[in-house]
Amino acid sequence: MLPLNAALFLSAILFAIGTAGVVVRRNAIILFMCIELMLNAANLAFVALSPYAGIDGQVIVFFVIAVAAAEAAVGLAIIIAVFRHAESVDIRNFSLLRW
Amino acid sequence: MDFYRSHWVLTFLVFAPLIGAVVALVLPAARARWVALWTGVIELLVATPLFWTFEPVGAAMQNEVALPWIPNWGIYYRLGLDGISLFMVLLTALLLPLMVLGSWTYIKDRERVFYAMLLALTTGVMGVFVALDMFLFYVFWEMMLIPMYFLIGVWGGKDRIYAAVKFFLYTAAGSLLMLVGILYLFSRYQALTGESSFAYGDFLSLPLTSGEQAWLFAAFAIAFAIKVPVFPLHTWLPAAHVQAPTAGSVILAGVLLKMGTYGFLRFALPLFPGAASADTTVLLFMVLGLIGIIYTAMVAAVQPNAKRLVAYTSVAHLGFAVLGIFALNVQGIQGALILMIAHGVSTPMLFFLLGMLYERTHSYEIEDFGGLAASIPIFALMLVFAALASIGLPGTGGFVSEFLVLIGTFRVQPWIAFIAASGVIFAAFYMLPMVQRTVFNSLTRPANRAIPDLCGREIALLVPLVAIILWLGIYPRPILERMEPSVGRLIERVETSRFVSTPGEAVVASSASSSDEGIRE
Amino acid sequence: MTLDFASQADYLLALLPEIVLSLWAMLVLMVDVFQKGNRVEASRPVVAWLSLAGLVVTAAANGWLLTIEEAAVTGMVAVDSFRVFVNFIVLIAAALAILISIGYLDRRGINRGEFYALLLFATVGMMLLGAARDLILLFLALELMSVALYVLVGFDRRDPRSSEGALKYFLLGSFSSGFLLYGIALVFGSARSTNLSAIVPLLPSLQESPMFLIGAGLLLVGLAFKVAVMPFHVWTPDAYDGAPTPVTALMATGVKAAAFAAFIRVFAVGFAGIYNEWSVVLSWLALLTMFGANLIALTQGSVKRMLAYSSIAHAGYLLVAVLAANAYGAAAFLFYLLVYTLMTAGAFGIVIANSRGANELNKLDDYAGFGWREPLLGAVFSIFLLSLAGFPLTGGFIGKLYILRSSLEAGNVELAVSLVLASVISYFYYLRVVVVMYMRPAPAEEANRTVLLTGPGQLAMSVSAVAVLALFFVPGWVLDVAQRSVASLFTVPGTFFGLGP
Amino acid sequence: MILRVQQTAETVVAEAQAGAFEPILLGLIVLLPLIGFAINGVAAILAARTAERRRWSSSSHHGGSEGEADEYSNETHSVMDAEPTGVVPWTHRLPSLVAPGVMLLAFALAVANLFGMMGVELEEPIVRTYWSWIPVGELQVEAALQLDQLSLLMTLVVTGVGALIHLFSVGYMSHDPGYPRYMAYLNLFVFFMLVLVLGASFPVMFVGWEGVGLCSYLLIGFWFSEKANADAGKKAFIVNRIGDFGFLIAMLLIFVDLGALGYVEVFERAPQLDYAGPVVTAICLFLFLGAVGKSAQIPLYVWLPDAMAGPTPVSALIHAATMVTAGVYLVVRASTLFAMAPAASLLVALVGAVTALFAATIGLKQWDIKKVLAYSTISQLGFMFAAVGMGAYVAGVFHLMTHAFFKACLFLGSGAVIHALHEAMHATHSHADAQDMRNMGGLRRYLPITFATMAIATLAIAGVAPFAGFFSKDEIVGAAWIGSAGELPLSQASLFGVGGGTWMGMIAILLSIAAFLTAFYMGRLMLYTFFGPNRTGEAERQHLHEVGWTMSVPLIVLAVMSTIGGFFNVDSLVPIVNLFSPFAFGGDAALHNWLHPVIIGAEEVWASNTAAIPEVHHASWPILLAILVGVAGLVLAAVVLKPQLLGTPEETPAYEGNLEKVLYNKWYVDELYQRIVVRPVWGLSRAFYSVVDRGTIDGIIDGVLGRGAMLLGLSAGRVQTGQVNTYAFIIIVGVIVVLGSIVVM
Repeated sequence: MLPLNAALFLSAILFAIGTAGVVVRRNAIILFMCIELMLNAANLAFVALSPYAGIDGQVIVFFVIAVAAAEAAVGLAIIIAVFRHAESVDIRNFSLLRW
Repeated sequence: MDFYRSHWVLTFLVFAPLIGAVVALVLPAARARWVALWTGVIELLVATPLFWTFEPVGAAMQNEVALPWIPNWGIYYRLGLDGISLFMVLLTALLLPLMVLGSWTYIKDRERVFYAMLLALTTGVMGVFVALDMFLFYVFWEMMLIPMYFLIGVWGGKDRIYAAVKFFLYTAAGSLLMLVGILYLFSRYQALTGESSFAYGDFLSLPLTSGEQAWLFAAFAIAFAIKVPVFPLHTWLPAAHVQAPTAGSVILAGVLLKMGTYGFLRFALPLFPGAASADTTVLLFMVLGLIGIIYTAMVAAVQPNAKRLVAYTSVAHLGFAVLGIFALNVQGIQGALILMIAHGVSTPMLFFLLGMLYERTHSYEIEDFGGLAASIPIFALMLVFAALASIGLPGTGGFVSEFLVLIGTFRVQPWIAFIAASGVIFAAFYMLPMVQRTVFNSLTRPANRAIPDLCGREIALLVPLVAIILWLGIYPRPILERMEPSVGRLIERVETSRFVSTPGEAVVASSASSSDEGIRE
Repeated sequence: MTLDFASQADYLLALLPEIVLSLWAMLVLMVDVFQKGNRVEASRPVVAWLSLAGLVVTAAANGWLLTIEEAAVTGMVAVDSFRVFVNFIVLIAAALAILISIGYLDRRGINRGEFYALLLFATVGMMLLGAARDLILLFLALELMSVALYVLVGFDRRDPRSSEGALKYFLLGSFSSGFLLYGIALVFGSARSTNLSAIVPLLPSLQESPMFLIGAGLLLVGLAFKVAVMPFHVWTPDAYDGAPTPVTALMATGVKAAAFAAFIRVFAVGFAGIYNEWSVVLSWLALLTMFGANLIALTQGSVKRMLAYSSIAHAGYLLVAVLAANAYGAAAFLFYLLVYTLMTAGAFGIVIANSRGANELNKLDDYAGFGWREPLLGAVFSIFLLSLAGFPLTGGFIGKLYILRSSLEAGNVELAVSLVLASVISYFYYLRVVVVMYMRPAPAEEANRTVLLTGPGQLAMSVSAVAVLALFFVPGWVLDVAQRSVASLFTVPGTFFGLGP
Repeated sequence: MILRVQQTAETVVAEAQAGAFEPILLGLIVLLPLIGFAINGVAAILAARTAERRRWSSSSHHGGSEGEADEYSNETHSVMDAEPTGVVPWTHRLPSLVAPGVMLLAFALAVANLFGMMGVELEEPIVRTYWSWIPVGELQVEAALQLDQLSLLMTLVVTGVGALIHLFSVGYMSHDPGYPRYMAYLNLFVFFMLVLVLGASFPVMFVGWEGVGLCSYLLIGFWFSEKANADAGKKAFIVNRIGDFGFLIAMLLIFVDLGALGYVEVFERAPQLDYAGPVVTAICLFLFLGAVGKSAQIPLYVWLPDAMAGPTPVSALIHAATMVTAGVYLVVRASTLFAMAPAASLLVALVGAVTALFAATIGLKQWDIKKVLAYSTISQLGFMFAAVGMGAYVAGVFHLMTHAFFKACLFLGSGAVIHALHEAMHATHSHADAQDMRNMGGLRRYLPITFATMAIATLAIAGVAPFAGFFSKDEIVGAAWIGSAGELPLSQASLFGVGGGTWMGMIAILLSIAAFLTAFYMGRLMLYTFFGPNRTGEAERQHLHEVGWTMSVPLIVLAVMSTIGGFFNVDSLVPIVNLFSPFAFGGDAALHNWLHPVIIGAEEVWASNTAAIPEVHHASWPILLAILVGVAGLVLAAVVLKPQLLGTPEETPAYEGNLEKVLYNKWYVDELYQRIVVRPVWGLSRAFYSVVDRGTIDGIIDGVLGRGAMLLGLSAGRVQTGQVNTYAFIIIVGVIVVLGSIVVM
């Protein structure tokens, strides 16, 4: 069995990668994927922690997966809507709203 | 009469204009000025008997009331009248009908809103002078900003928006700090007694350390100093005056500025006597008042715009008031009070006259005039009179007040009084050239020959002012004796704590002395 | 009636308002589907009225909650008067949003029944958010609310601004959800529970645990994002600006109210034991928010965007109440939220009234002469603006006063003074709208512009304005209710902030 | 006005001591001119309301409108602006009756009081309190009048000379459109002047003090349409205000140090102060500053010559006979205080003497007949101050009185001359200056009465025995000589380290030279005006004629008074002067005896603070010297000056040589003041406005705070780039900060 620290470390790494991705990537879909990465990092943490903190952790993961699915549905729809206007999903093109 | 023994007279005076404002808004535009005039006349008629029903004996607040408003916060509808507020109330009531008359033909558009604003403004001002609940006071204090803001901003001159916003922001900025101060007092009171109260009388008995006093005094003093206005905080005033319509200038100079000096006398001094009578405070305000007297007089002298000139003279005059207040003796403070009244009639008279001139010539620039005594002699007569009253010629209220202030100041700070007295020279230095270039010299502008002299309405609105100016100058005693008990109590309060206060130690500000019984119902 | 949550059925009762509203939202969806054969045509107004009726029914159910109490404060769902109060605010916000959207959606060609259904779902999310005493419920409520809102923001998919706003809101919103969730995970890991009432007793031991503190910090970030505290506000102006205005109104009022309620529950009540740890940074965030938002609002040329920044600034004021972390603070917070909801929704209503056709442009200059052209709406707008500025005669003043009072009570004199100074800045831009409305002459071609707010909308605005005034003149009752509503809040064991005298 | 007589206890006491004397309608004396003012004022307003408009409409076809009038001197207006024909409206007829009428009544009342007071030995002043004026705490100022020997004397002068001048004005001004206004101002002036002299306390006196200044201002600028006139009025007012500032400070000092402002209390308590101490010296110096302003002494004399812009009767009344002497009155009134402050007194005397000489030199080279008289007035006032400064209070008052007679006579005479010239020039539409002596000459043939009266007055002012000026001036110069011999109390004092005796010797010399110059320039005035060929012009000469009775009667009366006025105070102890004892009115040194109760306070102060004064030795040589300089001046003028060689202003330049240029330009004092005072003050004021008010204060508020907040907002708003990456980055930064701070805490 993996030690807890290793699992948590992995989850932290994943979370950081996701965060960094949101900051540096330009493609809306990739951004969304990075966010999914963050959520799943959290899921990993929940799962890893559940032996110590209780079985709730594993239940929570299912909730999160469901939420992520809903988000994905809505998010992809929004990205499509945006794509219709700009013929692009590069977020650098979207700055009608600023200042 | 019971009416004059109870709070109803004050309640009436405060809210009658508001009702008038609503009526003016509802009726057709052509009626608005009549509604306003009648409201003003009734207001004046109701207010006038106060002069006699007010009992000059004893220092107690009169016509007091305390009705619960927001009881869970200890907020009450508390009104009261004493010798300090009495004359401010009378002055406000006097100016209201005159302002309506002064705007009679001046205001040609949106009359309904104009007169409604004017009346609402009067409500606010009245309220400030009679409120004895700090919350109520603050509400009135702020509430009057809005109508004034509209008066300047809608019916003002070219740069009206700049002036209106400047006026609003200055005043609001100052008063918000005061609000924190009020709340601080409130929470101190609550911590001490476990009860919620905003009552002025309750706050008077709060023991405050000298550090607290200093900060709270600063918070209050800044709010009032802006309103007065005291020297470096005065620049909103000329801007507002120049742009405001006549009635706006009149009420601004007549009573709004007095709210500042009134605030010092009613709140800043008695609530924080230790801080107010500290040597540095006194010296600071005296020096600022002094700068106001000399510096603004000089600045006034070079103004090409007659209204701006008069606006600066207001600063100079109120510099005397500040001097008198911080002399903290009976001559100084009574002098300041008389000055508030005297300035409250002489400067409005000047503004009325300039407004009348503006209606005829559409200009406030001095160089557009000259020789008007030949074409409109009665106007010239009135202007010369008002100017002389403004520079404090003996026989007018200005002299009595300045003389008292100087005596009061001289007793504590001879050198400051000495320099301040040179204000009489500077007063002539700014006022006479303006008068000369307006009504004397040769009549060079052909357009100015054909203008009509003052009409009956205009004369009728000036004559009461003339009469009051002379009355103040010749027989001020009835006024002085009505003020004296209240002023005496104020001074006693300040004096006792001046010697009690030591750094870092809580000062029970003379709550034990019998002198407070009057305020704390 | 007492709930002990031992039986699962009690949860049904505890969640009655949310359940009612969820069902009603589905009903709305159905009715919309069945009222028209062809999906292209616009929904009838009846859908809007039906949604409103749903809100009324929910409100009734919500009121009924007052009659029941919990056996212990350990349930996942809080059943207390605080929640009831917050729910009412959320419902009012939703109702106002619906009222101002009548007619507006038609004009933009987006009058679809889903709009109302989504709006109601979002409302359910908000209500749950105010009720959550468990971090997972909090997360779910937040997501329920957010997902519905992502759609609503981008509801006008033909408008690039709307879509763009939705994209940004979505990306950043789920980004912040990630932080929140990770925070929950860490808290869960260190406290072995996600239930606040279970965490509170452990706080003294958790004080030293970096894992817990980091978790709490991430929670703080997640909530700060939703209430739009600087610097986590970056999405706010864009999303508010891009969203259809009724949605903006809902986001600025209901969302903020619900998220702040959660903030209070989690931090002021739950994590009160580590007050010293989070209060300092939150104070700085409050300062940054008050000054930063007000300063930026100064420079805005669009009224809608200006109001967006204004709502950020108000988040700063509300933080001051949260930071007071005492009963006064919570009561002040509730009272302020109520006033804030009325005046902010009202202000956005006027923005709708004065918008030009389908064009959402809302430049300051477009308001020239508005006050004289539309005396009623002008006056109403002035009342809202003055209330936003915290001027006497309006409920905003009492609210601000209450916050100041609670802040002074808690000894946060510096925060109180800062709040006041920040308000001075805000005076300028609120007043500027009044200036333009009354003191600048309207361009000649504007003379015949009509107001794009239907009768119900106008009525709602007027009632809100009267309510804002009433909250100044007769606030006693509401103050009482607010004070009583927070009474139960601080009975959680382990909190050391009891009710004041 | 309420004339409730509230008799204070003091009044009762005073009356008990006063024996049977009861002031007769004291209040009415003051009130009468005020009533006159009210009536004339109403007439003026009504006249203005009806007539002014008509005048403007008619002036367009009235041949010469303003452009033409501007070339005339100030006086032109009285003629030019008159209604050419038509019925005189009632508003112009009524003042002719009312104005002189109230003055005559007031004079009659004053005389009645005089007789009443002569009947009793009045040691204490009678104070009548009418109402409590400014009662605040310890400060109790009553609206009270005080009747004593000095105030009664002043009242007599004011009402007597005033009545004559009012009468003269009826003839002089009745054709002016502003006639009722003029009379109203004149009445108002007399009212304030009476308040000044009768007031029972310093503040009440100050009312009159500023009031007369106001009337002076209004009357100087009476023909306001010309900027020069209005300027002159303004200058008078502002310069006077500098003096008033001194008066004000003196009052503050008196109140703070003595606790009262009423004369009776102040002079009772004054001896409590340190003799020659800083306080009393400061009080006296500030009082003197007030006096300097009002009485046109160095350095504040500059307004008086300009004040000649007013109508000539005004110059006679205000700027010669009454108002300008108020400073002298003040010093005499406060003699107890001045006696306490010997150094200040000496300074008073010195300033007076220097002014006397200085003004006399300027008078030598003026061509404007009124300017000569104006400088003469300044010079004579200098004599008075020299007298009261040396402690010779009665001499000062004596000269004040005689000066009122002869200077009023001279001014009115000059007015008659100007009036005659005006009418002549008006008839021929000449534009020549009617006040320039170069346009006169030989007028004695055309204006015989005027000539005779003015000649008498000239003899009087030159100090030729037995005319009035001889006695009064002699007494002053005599006092200076006596003082230089160490026989005055002030001889023991010192100023700037120099003894009083020495100073008084210098003063005597200065005054003697001044007296000599006085005689010379007066002789010059008479020669150029009345002798030699007539330079008015052929056509104009036809129109020259003597003035009407309303103008000549006052002249004659004043000439008579100038002749016999000296006999009110003939001191039998003084050699030569005592030759006139048989003619003296009211016994030996009547004025001395009369005024003795007023200055007794000063004498008591001296008695207790200075060494015993040796017996006064009156030598005869100073008297002879005085007579000599007077006569010599006149003779020299007659010998040196050649009126027959004088030409019109076009032919004769105003000055030749540098000395004359400097004298003609009045030593360039006006220019100096302009440069070192007026312009810097204006410049500073402008700088204050633009640099401090606009630049600094508004700069900080609008620029730094206002624009600064805007810029701050703009730059803060720059983070809102619209880019999701940026936003995410900002959030990350926020997260790091929050986490860091929470963990660190």
